[in-house]
Amino acid sequence: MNAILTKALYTLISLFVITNYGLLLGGTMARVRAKVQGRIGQPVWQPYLDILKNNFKRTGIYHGVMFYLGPVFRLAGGLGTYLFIPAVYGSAVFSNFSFSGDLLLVMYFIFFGQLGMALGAGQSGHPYSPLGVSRGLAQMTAFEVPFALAVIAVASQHQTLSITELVAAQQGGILNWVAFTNPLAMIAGMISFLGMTMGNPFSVVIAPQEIPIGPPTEMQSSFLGMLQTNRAIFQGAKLVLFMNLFFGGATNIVSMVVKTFLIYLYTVVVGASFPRFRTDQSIRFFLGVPTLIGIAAVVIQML
Amino acid sequence: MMTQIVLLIGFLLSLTGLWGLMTRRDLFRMIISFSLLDTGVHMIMVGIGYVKNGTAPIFDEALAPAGAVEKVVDPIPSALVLTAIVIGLAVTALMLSYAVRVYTARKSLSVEAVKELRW
Amino acid sequence: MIKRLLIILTLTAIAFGFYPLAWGVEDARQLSPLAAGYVENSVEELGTSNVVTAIVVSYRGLDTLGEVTVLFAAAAGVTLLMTSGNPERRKKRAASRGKDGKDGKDGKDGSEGGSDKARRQGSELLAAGAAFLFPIIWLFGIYIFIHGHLTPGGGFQGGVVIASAVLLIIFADCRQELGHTVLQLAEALSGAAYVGVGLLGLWMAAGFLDPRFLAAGEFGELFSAGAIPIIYSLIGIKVGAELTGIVDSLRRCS
Amino acid sequence: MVSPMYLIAVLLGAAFLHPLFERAGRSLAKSVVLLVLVFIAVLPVSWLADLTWRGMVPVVFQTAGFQAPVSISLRVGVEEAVFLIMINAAALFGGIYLMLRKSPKWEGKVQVLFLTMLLGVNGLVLTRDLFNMFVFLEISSISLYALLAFTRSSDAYEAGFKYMVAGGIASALFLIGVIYLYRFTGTLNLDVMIAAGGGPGGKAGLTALFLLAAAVLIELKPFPANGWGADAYQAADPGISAMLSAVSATGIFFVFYKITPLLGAEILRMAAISGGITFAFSQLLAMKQVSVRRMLGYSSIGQIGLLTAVAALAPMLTPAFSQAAGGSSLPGGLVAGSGFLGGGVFPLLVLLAGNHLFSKAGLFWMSGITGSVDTGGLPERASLRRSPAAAGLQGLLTAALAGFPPFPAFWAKWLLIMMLVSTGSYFLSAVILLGSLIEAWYLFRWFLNCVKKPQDSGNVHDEEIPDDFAAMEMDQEMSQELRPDLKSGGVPVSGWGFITLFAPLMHGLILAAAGTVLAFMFFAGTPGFALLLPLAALALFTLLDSVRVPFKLQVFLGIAVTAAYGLMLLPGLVGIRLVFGLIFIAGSAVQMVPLVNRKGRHPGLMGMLTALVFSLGNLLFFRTSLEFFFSWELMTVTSFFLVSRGNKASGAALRYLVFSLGGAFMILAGLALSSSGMNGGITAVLMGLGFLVKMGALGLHIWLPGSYAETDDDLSTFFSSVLSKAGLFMLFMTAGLLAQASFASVLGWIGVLTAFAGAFLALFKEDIKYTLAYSSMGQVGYMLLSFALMSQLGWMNSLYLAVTHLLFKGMMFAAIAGVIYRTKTRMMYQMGGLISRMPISFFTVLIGIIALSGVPPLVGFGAKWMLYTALIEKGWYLQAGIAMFASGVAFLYLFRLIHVIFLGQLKDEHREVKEAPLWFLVPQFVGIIGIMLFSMFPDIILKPLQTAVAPFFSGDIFWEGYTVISTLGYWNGNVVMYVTMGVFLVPLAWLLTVQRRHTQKVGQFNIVYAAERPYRPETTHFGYNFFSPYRKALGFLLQPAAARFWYWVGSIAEVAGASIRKLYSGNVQTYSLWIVLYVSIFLLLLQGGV
Repeated sequence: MNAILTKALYTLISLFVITNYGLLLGGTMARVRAKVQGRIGQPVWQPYLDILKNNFKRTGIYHGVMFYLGPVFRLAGGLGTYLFIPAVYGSAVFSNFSFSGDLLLVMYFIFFGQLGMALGAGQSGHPYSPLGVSRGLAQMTAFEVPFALAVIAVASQHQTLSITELVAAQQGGILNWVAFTNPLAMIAGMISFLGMTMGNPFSVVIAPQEIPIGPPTEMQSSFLGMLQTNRAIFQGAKLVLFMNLFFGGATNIVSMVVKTFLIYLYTVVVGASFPRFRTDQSIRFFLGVPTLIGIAAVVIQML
Repeated sequence: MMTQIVLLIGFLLSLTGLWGLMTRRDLFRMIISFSLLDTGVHMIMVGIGYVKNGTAPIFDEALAPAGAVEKVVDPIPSALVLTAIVIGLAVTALMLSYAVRVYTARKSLSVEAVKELRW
Repeated sequence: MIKRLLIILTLTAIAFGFYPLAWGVEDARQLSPLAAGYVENSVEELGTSNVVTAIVVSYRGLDTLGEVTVLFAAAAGVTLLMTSGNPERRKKRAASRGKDGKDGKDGKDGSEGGSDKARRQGSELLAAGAAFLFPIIWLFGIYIFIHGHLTPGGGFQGGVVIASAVLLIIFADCRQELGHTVLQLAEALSGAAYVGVGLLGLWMAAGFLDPRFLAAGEFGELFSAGAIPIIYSLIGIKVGAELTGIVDSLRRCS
Repeated sequence: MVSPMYLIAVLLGAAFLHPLFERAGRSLAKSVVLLVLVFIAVLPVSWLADLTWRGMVPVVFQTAGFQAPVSISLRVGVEEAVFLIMINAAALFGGIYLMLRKSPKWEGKVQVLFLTMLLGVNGLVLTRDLFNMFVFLEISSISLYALLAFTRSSDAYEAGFKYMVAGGIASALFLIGVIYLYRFTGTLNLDVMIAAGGGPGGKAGLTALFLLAAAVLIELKPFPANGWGADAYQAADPGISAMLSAVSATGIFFVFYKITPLLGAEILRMAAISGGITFAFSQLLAMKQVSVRRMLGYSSIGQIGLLTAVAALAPMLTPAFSQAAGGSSLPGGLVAGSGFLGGGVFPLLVLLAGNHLFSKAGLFWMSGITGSVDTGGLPERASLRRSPAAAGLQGLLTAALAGFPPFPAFWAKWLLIMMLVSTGSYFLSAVILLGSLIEAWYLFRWFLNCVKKPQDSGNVHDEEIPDDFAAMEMDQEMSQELRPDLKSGGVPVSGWGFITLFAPLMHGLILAAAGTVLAFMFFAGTPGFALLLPLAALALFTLLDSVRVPFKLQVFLGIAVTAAYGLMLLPGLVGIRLVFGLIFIAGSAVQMVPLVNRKGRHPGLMGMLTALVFSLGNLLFFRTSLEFFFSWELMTVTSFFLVSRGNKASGAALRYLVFSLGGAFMILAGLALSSSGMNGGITAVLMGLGFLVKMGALGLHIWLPGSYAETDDDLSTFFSSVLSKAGLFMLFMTAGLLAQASFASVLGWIGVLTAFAGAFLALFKEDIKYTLAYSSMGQVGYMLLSFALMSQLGWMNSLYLAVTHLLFKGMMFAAIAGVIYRTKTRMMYQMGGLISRMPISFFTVLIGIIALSGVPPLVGFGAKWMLYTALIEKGWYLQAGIAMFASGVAFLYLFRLIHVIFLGQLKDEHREVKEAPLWFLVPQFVGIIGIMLFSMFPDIILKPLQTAVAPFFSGDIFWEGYTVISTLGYWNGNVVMYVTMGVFLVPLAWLLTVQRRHTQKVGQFNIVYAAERPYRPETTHFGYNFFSPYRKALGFLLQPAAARFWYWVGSIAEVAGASIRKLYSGNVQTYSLWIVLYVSIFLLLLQGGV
């Protein structure tokens, strides 16, 4: 009983941290992007404002049960993904529920939120929502390939699928990081990470600049707020995952913040400096060079 | 010697019949060739039955039952050829009526007229 | 032309194949034991002076029965082919044949076959000769088949002779009407009787078609050799009737 | 014993006196003829009785009271009796057929000739005298020549003339041969010659013998000297063609069988070669035929050729037979049987000849009754559908002719292949199998064209998308009008009196009875005749159909008997067999429930279905290879008939049949090889390929989509979720054979590629059933991949997938069937927004796709986890990568499936749609419960599977509470479930609290739509060509390479057939040229001493 309570407490702490970190990170990066484009940009705490505004909006409309549950699914997906990853190596507080499943569980749990969101968007009856969904899913399957190959390479390199053990195997010196012991896997993984974050050049899914296209088209009020919350947490989860996979994880909060910040910065830089792909272009891109790199990484492990 | 001559003629006759069967365009001529073939076969049968200077196996003043064995030709082929001839006759009759029928149906006796069914 | 060449090649090939048969057989010096057995025993076994007859009618009687059947089937086939299925049309044809004129060809019964060039009627001479010869030929035919066990000839030869007489009549007058009923009766009854005789042999003598259920009689007499003369007569009647039927159904009158 | 003379006397007497009878009255004549036919059919039976039970020895009857060879003798032995029974039975029913028919009338000379023909054939069978043989041959031939003119068509006259020319040449050869044989041996009696040690020696003697044999062979219509035969079959009246094929051909074949002891080894070898060639080429020729009767004729010619070959090979096969009969490959039953039939190759000949005789005659009659002249189908868009009796009968006869169990040809095929392979004549076996495959192809093509619906184009192998929305309405109308359960019942409306079916019906019954008896003989050893249960079920339900028991009752009964069968069978099983037993039987029983919803009558449906399930079940406890093959073929044929019931399924059904049969033949070859002690790689390859065909592995899959999708909606689920596992099961059973590493890796690659191809092809389908079909293909690919891993986790996963796939695919098919049933369309983009109308179905599909796509926390993830763990353990990294890609693609089409059907805009015509009927929901509930249970407590399924594979693989995974731990990772389904619930419920609670009363539900069109309101759902619902970017990016992968390849193979065969046909110019002189050529070539070869 006691153990369960403590676990619940730890979980809350961990979630609280990752949420705020995600939000702040989002705000910061928005500013960075603005700077790159020569604008002043929004305040760092803008994401908080948006979420509060949306949640306290007076009127809200919904199109049906799935529409109602869509954001819930989405957020559950984000939370779950995060909760199955050990955020900080060796810390009881941030180890989350990583004991209940390994890397494969995390990889497949990412789908959970995607599916729920897609369903919700679908019931809205707005043609743009499924349009965005079809683009997003199509792109996802594409970047999953190099990512999967990278994961396989790493797993076979360390003969384990447990994230904790992967991190453990990378301890002791920067040279033990997969990034250096298995650079090809890292490259493949990081390229697919670009797709995963849906920034440029793979941002056609939610097309931020134009009239709203994509899954969130019909979302408003607290539904939208929930999505924004999830975006923060999910972003954080993905960052932590990649940090654990390729960059030796983190032994304390600070190193985690630094590493994830850098990883995110990399995506923003790429996004700021490249135009946008059409969906079919991005599919071909991911199934091209990155996949070859991933295969190379795997083949090396085979030899 | 006798046998061989008869046999040769018989075989020649049969081959002639076959030749006609395969080359004549007129149905009735084909039938005639067919009876040639038959006749050839019958000659062969008779020729097989021949025994050196033997006579017909019918007892009368000239041929006493006793010791006839040395003097007569083989009666069996004669019996068989009798049957064969009658059967050939029957077949020919039927063939002819078929030819007539084909003529009434196709208004032609050329073998080219009976090429509807093929492949 | 290619085909012609192929035919020639094929025929030469088969001639080559036949060669050993044609040339490889010398004259026989003596009879085969089976034949010798026939020649020696036929007299006391069957009492026929014509060994061939003995073989045809008795020893290999089954062949002869089958032979009759072949002829019978052929006759039936010719009738089937030559007469259109339904009887009333046949009657119509008979009627039309009765009187003169071109209405002999009717319907699809095929009687117009060859009728485009009208055939000449038999001449007076032919008609008279036929009328005169007809009974004589018949008599001769009957003689041939009842003496089949004594002299050359037999049922088939006799039957053919009889049919030829009918043919002569038809030559003389194509529209000569034949008694179909008589023909049919003769054909059916003689055939059935033949089978019956065969069964008698099975019951009263040693086996199916065994002619010895009648006394062998005096060698060389007309009424001898058991049932052989009877069988041959039946055959003669049947063959005569069947051939007549064939001739009848094959004729095409203008 | 009654003397055969009576047989002759009665036939002749009736024939001679017939005119008098007809004068007395047609009916009298007819009844006399019937009496005679009955008599001659009964007499041989009494002989057989005397010879077997009374234990008499074969009797030689003398004629004219003299002993052979002085006189002609007839022999009555078992051989003669058996053949005469078959021939005269066929003749009797042939007479009845002709009598029952309206026109042309069967009377007068036709009856006479019928009798004389029978006399001839009977004499042929009985006589022992060569010249007498000639006489009888002529009797039968001349009667047949005349009978050909029965139809009085000009074609008939032409055919008759050709036939006569050919026959004349043959008899000339026969005479020459006989007379020379007399010259050389001094006798005409067969027995004497044989006693003297076969035919005479020397070149001349050999030639004489050959001429005799050649004459008989020509009468048997060898290739290429058989054009006249085909013409006769085509032109003659069906009744006469039947007699030609059944009576005359069989009789003449018996003559050949009789004289085989005379013919030396050389001539026999030539006869065998000629027979084999004839068999193969006739099948090729038949394939291209348009005229049904010509096709059947070629088939007959081929079958007779096969018989000839077997009879000629008798000296070679007999020792093999005895060895095989003693050996393991044949159960004791047959040894007894063979003794009963006279032993040697003879029983084989009886099986082949009898099967061909009865089935072929029956088919000729059917073609006459149904008026089917063109192989393309029936005139004026009629369909045998409307007369189930006729359709069933034709199906039965066709199956018998194609050699499906339990019909005699099946056993014959088995024995023949076993013996040929054991004697090492592989080439001939291959030829025979190929020929039989082609034969089945064209026979069933004809059958399908007869039973297909008029609007079935016959080549539907892929989705057919209506042109536009206007076409949609029409499409709905059509589907509505087509659907049997919407039509006012499928009440059979037979265009002809049922009585006319009597003759073929009798033949069907004879064949079925013979088959059953044979099955009893072959399976005499096995405990209980459970193997025959499928047939029993078929018979039972056919009976129920014939007494018009309501269909709903039948379904309940079917479920009941299936359950009973399961209770009887399952307790006896353990391990893997038990797992599959549950899948096959329990799964089927549950999925039968939706059938209750059908209205009207569906003759044959439940019978075939239960038979299918039982034969699947019988696969589980086979011990000998014969038992396995029996059930396998039974499963194939029953499932084929189920597919062929579909509205547009004829084309797909044909593909299904051809591929399944091809696979079965490979398996048969493999079994034969292994039973002859060759357990090399070739055996494994053959059998593996056979099973892969059934699983629809990539490259062999082109039959799969059509036959899964075009089947009736409530039947598809059996194929997808149950039947596709049969191949997998057999792979497990024969794993020992395939265990070599090379095979395993090849299988693995095939599996993963199949998985990818299935998912990828499903991606672009608009037709929901094709989507599901390809999806099943992909899933089976995963099973194959996991199986190929040959590791504990792999096998566990394969079984796990098999079970879970049954659950979710079964329930998804049920839900989709319900949707189609309500919306009357299969095009997804024509649906949409159905969640509001059919919430339960939506929920089922939701659970289904979550489970199928492997998203945690449902069962699907367990499969993925085990799969990748096992793959990485094994070191198959690339396969793992492709598998992940495939599962991603699967996720795409699954989302598209649920979205386009249930979400988005509801169509106007669907506003009143109701939830699917309860009967469709039952299996869905079962599936959901199962999935939830297994997801919550994975161990209750995983642990049994672990024990199931325990005998094969030692454990390298172990348990810690609910956590299953492998060498690489771990997974605790239980906790994952709780966590997921938590992270789901907390936000939900939050949302419910923050959503205050101002939140309202809005209407369908109330959306932000570029500032204007859409007014048509069709224009607003994004569903068509959903993943166009994917098509743009990877569309080039959609090339139907496999289909093209197989089409190419098929066209090769057809081209071959077409080119051979050129030999048959139709010119009688060419025909006679071929005959003479045939003779001369063999003659020269012979004299050349080849």
